[in-house]
Amino acid sequence: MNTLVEDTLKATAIDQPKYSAKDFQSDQDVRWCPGCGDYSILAQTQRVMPELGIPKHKMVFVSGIGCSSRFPYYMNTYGFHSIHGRATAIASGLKMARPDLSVWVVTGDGDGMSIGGNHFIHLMRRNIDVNVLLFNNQIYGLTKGQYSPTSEKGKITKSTPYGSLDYPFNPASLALGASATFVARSLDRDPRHMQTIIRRAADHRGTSFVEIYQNCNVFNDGAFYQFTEKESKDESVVFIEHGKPLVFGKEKDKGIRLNGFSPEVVSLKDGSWSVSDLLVHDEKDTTLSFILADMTYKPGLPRPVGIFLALDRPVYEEEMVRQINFAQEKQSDGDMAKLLNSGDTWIVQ
Amino acid sequence: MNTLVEDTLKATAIDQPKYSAKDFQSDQDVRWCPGCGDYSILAQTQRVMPELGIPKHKMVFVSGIGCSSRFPYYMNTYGFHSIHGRATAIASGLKMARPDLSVWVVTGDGDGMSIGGNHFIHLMRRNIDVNVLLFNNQIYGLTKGQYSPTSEKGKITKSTPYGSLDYPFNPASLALGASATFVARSLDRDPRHMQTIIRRAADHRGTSFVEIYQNCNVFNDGAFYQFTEKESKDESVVFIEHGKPLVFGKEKDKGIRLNGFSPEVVSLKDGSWSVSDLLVHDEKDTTLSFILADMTYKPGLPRPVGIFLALDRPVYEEEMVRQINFAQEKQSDGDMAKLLNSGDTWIVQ
Amino acid sequence: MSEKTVQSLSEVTIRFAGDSGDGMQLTGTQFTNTTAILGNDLSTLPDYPAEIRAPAGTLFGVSGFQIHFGSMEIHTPGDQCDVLVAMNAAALKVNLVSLIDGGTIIVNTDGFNDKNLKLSGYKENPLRNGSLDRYRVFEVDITKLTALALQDLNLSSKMVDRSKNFFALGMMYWMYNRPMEPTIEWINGKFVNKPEIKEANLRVLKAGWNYGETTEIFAVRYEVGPAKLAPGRYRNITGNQAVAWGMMAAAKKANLELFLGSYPITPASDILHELSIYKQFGVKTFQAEDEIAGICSALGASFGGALGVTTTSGPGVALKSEAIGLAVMVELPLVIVNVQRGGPSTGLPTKTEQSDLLQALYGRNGEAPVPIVAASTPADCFDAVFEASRLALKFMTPVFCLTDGYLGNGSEPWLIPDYNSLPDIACSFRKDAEGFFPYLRDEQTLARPWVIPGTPGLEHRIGGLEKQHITGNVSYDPANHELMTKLRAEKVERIADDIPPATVEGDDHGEVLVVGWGGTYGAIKTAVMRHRQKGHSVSHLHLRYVNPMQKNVGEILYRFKHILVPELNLGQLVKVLRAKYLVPATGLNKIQGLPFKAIEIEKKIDEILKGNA
Amino acid sequence: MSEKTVQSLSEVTIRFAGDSGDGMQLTGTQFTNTTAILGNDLSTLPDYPAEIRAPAGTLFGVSGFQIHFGSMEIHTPGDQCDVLVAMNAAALKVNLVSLIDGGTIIVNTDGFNDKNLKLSGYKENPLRNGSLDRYRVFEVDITKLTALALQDLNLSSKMVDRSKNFFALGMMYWMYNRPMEPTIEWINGKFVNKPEIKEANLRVLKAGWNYGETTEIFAVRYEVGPAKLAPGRYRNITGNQAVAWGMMAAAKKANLELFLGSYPITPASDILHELSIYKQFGVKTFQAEDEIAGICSALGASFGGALGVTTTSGPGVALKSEAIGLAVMVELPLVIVNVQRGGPSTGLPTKTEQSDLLQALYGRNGEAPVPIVAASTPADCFDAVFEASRLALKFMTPVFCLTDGYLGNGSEPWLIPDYNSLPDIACSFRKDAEGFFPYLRDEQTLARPWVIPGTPGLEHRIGGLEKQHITGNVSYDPANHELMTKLRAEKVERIADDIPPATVEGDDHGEVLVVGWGGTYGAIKTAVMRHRQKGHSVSHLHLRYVNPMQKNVGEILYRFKHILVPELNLGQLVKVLRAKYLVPATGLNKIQGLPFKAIEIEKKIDEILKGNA
Ligand SMILES: Cc1ncc(C[n+]2csc(CCOP(=O)(O)OP(=O)(O)O)c2C)c(N)n1
Ligand SMILES: Cc1ncc(C[n+]2csc(CCOP(=O)(O)OP(=O)(O)O)c2C)c(N)n1
Ligand code: SF4
Ligand code: SF4
Ligand SMILES: [Mg+2]
Ligand SMILES: [Mg+2]
Repeated sequence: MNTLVEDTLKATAIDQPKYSAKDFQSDQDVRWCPGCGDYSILAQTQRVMPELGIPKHKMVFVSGIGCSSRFPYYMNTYGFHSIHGRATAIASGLKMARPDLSVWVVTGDGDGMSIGGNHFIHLMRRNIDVNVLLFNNQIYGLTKGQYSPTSEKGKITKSTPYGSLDYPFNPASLALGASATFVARSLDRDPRHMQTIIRRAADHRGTSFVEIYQNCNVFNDGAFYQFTEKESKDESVVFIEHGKPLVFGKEKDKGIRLNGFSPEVVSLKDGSWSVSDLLVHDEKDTTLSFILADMTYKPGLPRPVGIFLALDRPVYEEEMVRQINFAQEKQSDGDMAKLLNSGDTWIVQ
Repeated sequence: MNTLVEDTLKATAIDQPKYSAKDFQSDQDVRWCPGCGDYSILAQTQRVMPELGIPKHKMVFVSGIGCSSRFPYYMNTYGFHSIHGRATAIASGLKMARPDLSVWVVTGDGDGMSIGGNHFIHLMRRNIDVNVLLFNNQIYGLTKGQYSPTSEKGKITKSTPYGSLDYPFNPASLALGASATFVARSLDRDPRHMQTIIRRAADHRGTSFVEIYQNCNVFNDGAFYQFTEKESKDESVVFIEHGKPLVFGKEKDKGIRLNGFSPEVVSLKDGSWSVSDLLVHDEKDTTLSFILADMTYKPGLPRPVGIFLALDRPVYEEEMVRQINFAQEKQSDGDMAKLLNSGDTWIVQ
Repeated sequence: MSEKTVQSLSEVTIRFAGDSGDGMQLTGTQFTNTTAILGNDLSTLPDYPAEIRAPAGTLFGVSGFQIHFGSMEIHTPGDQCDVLVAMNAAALKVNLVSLIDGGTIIVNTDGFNDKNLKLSGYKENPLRNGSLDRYRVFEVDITKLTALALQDLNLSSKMVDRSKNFFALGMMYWMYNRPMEPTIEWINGKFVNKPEIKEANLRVLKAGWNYGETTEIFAVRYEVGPAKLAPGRYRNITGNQAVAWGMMAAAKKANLELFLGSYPITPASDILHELSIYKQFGVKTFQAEDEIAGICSALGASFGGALGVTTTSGPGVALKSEAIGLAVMVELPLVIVNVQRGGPSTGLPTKTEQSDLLQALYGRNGEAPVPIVAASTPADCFDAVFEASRLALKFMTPVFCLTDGYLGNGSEPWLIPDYNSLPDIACSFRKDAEGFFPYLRDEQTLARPWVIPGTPGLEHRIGGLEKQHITGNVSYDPANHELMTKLRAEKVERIADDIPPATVEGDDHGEVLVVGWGGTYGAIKTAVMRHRQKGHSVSHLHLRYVNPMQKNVGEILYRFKHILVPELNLGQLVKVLRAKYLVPATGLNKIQGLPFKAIEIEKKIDEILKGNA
Repeated sequence: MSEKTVQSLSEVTIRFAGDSGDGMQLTGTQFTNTTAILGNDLSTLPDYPAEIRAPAGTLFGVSGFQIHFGSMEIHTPGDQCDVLVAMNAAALKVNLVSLIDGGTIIVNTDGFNDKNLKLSGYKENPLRNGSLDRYRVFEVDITKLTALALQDLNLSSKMVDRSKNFFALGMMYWMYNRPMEPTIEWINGKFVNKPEIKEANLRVLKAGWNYGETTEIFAVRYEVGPAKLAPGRYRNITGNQAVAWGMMAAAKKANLELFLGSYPITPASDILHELSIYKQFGVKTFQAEDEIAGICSALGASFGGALGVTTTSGPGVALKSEAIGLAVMVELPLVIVNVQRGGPSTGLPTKTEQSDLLQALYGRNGEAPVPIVAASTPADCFDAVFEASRLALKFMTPVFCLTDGYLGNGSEPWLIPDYNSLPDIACSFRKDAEGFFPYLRDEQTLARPWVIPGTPGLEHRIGGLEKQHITGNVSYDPANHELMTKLRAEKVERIADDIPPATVEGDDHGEVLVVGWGGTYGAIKTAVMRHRQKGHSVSHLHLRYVNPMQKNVGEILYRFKHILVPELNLGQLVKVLRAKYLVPATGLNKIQGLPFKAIEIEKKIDEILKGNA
């Protein structure tokens, strides 16, 4: 016997529609501050969704609490704006119950890394097929400007008038340390790159984690200007791509090589080093992913942006279904009446 | 004016006593199962404590809930057996309030990595000077045998009769991903090594994290036999030491070298490789620490045991005190009466 | 072989006690199953320490299992035991208080060596100093007899030692005239791959039986005839198992997938264990990283169209409370089972208590009403959780199902229900986009429609911010907030229209009404019955629903002169009754980690009847 | 310059309203501070949206600030406003309901262009269609006038736009005869490093004033004389600031370090912000990773000998509930401040409510009693949290201090207390090893000794498992558990011996007693006063303590015929009173995210007096 869910899905099935970005815009007014980086992420997401070949009624956006977590209201899909830090846990349950859905989590650096840190790391290791977009603005936006777990040390905010004391998380390293299978970073001000990454995240089987640098122009304006603005971007960012050497610089005249096991910047201009000396990225190499992610806060190194790791590993909910199928094959479908009467029973006349 | 704490400490100050291990044994009956690996950890801890030069009334052991978390009852120091997963948070507050104390956290793989995962990673990045001993038995002992976040995938337990589905955490990688400054691993069945590591943890300024493989002979007997028993230990474990090449094997005839950035086992016997080709450990290198920790679950590689990383970074509570001192120097001690009357005030006659 | 006298008993209570490692829980369970199959009514009380395996011979390491069975109706595991089987000195010391005067003690003499005596704090051997003179003591060197039975098998002494509980079991089977077959079958099945252990256990079991049969030590055997239970097929069931099965039955009946998001915690873990077995039923169990993830994953699953459930005990509920508030706001079905234990904080984790009632009612920020269904006996856990599921699905709301450690671990014979005649709780998902609004409520139940992601044209968003009536859009409008707050409260109140009225056991008016809820059922029933047998005007009202109250509860209360509310807490239901009905109800409170004894309630009723309360 | 009439008023209520980005909170705060310095009594109500900066011109982006001030005693921010300053059409639309009939509207005409009208849902321009005929409307093109004032400064249009609130402020200063100096000083200080902005704001402020002075548009100026307040030095203070200072004062008085472990949450975050400033006081503030770590770190600090405090709002309390239970068990001092907001779940995060009272009382597993102190006005938050700290230290217990969003953000003039005459709350740490036991209680208070790590010879261990009486060792003994449970309850009850009796405002007996708690104080007081002025038999009892109740509360209740309990929830205190005292108290409940208006309570009392309730 089918479950009610299966019956309902069958009864309401429609042909896959052709979408444009507009189809993914809900009827709700977008309420972010004018100029907020969230707008661009929303736009890119809405742009990528039509390409995924997934009907929008099969998509669910789950979020916690924060400016970023308002995201689901603006997507014309199913959505769940939940409580602070718990989107990953809710999405996990949803995906386990409904492996047929495309499940997305939108979270912030506070929501995902502070109060939600535990569910985050456990989701990573479990590899449930959920796509996590973390809008990292290095600040608590919604509560009006306290420092976050990704804020740089010494940050002066409402709650740290003398400067914050905590060394920040590097979300990519944290995810890798938690045995994530897909870890990437992108930028609110680089729509093309973001689209590529979101697409790759959607395609990845298992949990995909995408950190997106996002400008909060009200409480932390310019936090990423160095990496997003024309003047400085080329010299400050290295885009990592599978199978390609790590080259950067406006004139593509710099590269990253491994000195021992420490990455260092070398010039490709003065003749001592050439492209063939450079580190070549391999998305499937866990060790290399650590090395690249670890570049993040290292002085003198450009900020790595792109896909750190994209690894195949069994997907949690698929294995769950496999166990169920296995049990059902071996023991046939559960018969409740039989179970109730199984084992030691006796009859009173 | 001194605070009451300072007055009390001054009034009760005594000369530093000479201790033996016995002085650290409390009057409480130890209630672990006979044969439990916890006994050895307790004994080693009690053995190391006298050497630290810290009066025992200045020591506090804080724990969560679990078999391992009973530890504080057996230490004749101050102790706090708290609630599941929160020992790290309680210890953080205690250490911030009282930087003069030597604060230890004892936790389990469930307590520290499952419910307590978030406080764990945040403690790591903050670098509060707390020493964390995680008794990893890859099982929930106290609740009678469910799988834990460090249990190997496919584990059959009470809650996973068909085998667990989760890929396990590697605690060392998780800690490193969270920007820990001191990360180490030791074995319940190697008293000497454990003593060394505990000593080093105690000496480290900032958070030190020590994972100890611990046998739960009731619910997960033999989980680490390969790494602890005479027959297999030499071939299965590589002891990493600062400045030393990674050599292992009963006859010290094997080593670890880096092939590209992937560690591989090489033989030192057949002449193709010598000790000078091997990876040399550097406790101060964050990148290397990731590479070594990442060996943990890699098939074909020996299990790394020892200190992965020991890094100097500013200590949280010291910086906190520094900010206070700075403010007090600049503005003199807080005068409450003055504050109440500061700013915009007016007088009604 | 001597001829033994056979004496007939209508009821008897036996307590098995020994070290945590002595297998007393297993012995008790085997005795229980066999007794159940014989057709006795029964009730059990396992009682084990918080430590996994405390050092042998210590007081805190003692593990006990009490069974009360008879040819009459049995409602409690027995206030005191008639027979105490003590495997060592510590077991005797801890449990002697539970034995009736003149009761029987069977001791394993090997467990009374100097070390045992010292560890249990006896200055003298109680078997030797006359301190047990008022009991009938049978001394058996069980350890030695077990070893003898196994001597040719060449087993390790550890393994020999582990078999000795079967000797005790065999003796008790003989003494109470129970067949060994069910246990023999069980041993054969359990140790099918361990022939040595199988052989050892079988031998020792039979040796125990033969010891009773052969030796002169026991002069009398007892017979306890079957109880006059309602006809039908029975099984023995614990409360935790009944919860698991009740949920499975509810999900099946509703044609939904059952999704459990949980985190292990004593004494609730067994529900997780039980449910994880039934993969062939499509049950999905998820051991989450903590209680918060447990409930959140269940809520996510409910959003997806599963019957989402979460199981825990008090401290776990504390952690879940924020998410329960979210479930109230998003109005999705969710069942939260709390197997209550001794509090506050970690408290007495392996002991029973009823002190989480007010937490269930009020333990959330804001006005966040949640219906509460309480189970009253181990088997009743099946019906209670089934009913909780029914309400959750019909009213689109989180529902608490309260049980406790006593119910969860205790067991009783259960007249197996006919699965087909269980209530029909079919529900449906909204499919029609026409006129759809996420918070457009059913006129009768006030439930909002349940729409599963995957349904085209019904895309919508839910969340924890206040919603606009009907549309479900975020709304900060003052009047709307008041309306929605009242609608959520009203929805829960309307459940009262959907449940049967409360029924009084005994007269519907009179002197004393004893009002209870949850696991105190058996003790209250027994106490009230005893008074009624004496002709006293005492009745019993047991509340299956604590929120909302059944419609006629007020009426009932007003018809009695005295209202007594026995609870295993400092008085929680009594507060609710007083506040709601302004009746001068008084409490009888016990907070010792133990269930009520019927006699305790009986005495209190006595006092009230005599005007001394 | 025309001569203007000056009219004298005893009280007036002004509401500033505009876009979230329009700086209305700042305008309101400046007007408030100046008004306070002038010696008026006052009360304020900031009212801002949950969005940070919603798109300009939308209804949900409107931010308001109401101030009620006068030469008489002021207890509420005003039921309705006399004057509405509306910076755009949306602000008018949202706030018009708050304006009294015949009230004054000052509009920025530039905020009524087509886009504004559309965004705010006006079909026609309300300034043009006669719909405001019953009000006095003053149209001022504030935007243009601001731009004109700044035209030679070459500022960006964004910066010009940001200054226009100072124009409105200047106008209102002129109209209500307030000096500009305090604001000028504030601007000079605030923008000392931004000379351009400084200059702009100063100019625009003065331009606003001059506009009032010069143009013919305003014919009347108002004078509101100083209030007859008790003599002394005053300052204006918000509830959140008062909480922060109250904690600092308590720690200082007790000679302890203050340690705050907290996690940001609206509307409590400002306490964290305020406390993080005072490093020179040795205050340690820790922004934890979540609420659980917030409270746990505070408890750890308490164990170390600090005054550990944690601040949050309802959802945060839900997360802290397990740790509060631990604090109950380990009996360490801890103050938990809940600045309540609209619930359930995320609810209405920026709005006020009183719906967490039962959560504070019962929101934990097990019997876990926690004293509750409630603040009744913004300035009273200082005394309330000081008292909560005193009790925590004296009775070695966690204590709740309940405030709410209205109190936390609202402000009032505060007669600055003499720090030296604040109650002496000195405490001491046990130093003496002789006869020391961790749970040996003080005979009077039942508090256990506080021993700080670092004290030689007093090493001991505490924890969440049940403890043995006196020794504090882990104990599973049934009788001990009951004893300890009762001792913990008794300890909290004994607080009643340590606090002053409740006092009634008005006669101590009569027809109607209005019982309140928390931030409803001003509204109830005003309503009761109005009735008393009419000679009605109405009194007011406001509970500073909800747990335990003051000893004479029962007596007081019994002396009145009707008991009315107004609460911003569905009836929580009323449940407690009914259960405890069996009095037929009834509730007046409002749950709109807004404080009571005095008139609402006044009317309800009317109904009761007329027998229609
Ligand atoms: C349990 C709980 N604690 C605290 C809050 C308050 N809160 C809401 S969002 C937030 C942080 C938001 O930061 P982030 O996740 O970085 O999102 P952003 O607003 O920056 O996008 C906090 C502390 C809450 N809503 N619930
Ligand atoms: C809030 C809460 N949830 C669950 C539990 C039950 N519980 C106690 S210890 C434990 C896990 C113990 O595992 P671990 O930390 O590995 O310790 P071990 O016993 O293996 O040493 C659990 C689930 C609890 N006490 N409190
Ligand atoms: S506060 Fe910052 S993050 Fe939030 S909406 Fe505004 S700009 Fe964006
Ligand atoms: S259950 Fe395992 S971990 Fe716990 S005390 Fe026993 S052997 Fe040790
Ligand atoms: Mg953020
Ligand atoms: Mg463990």
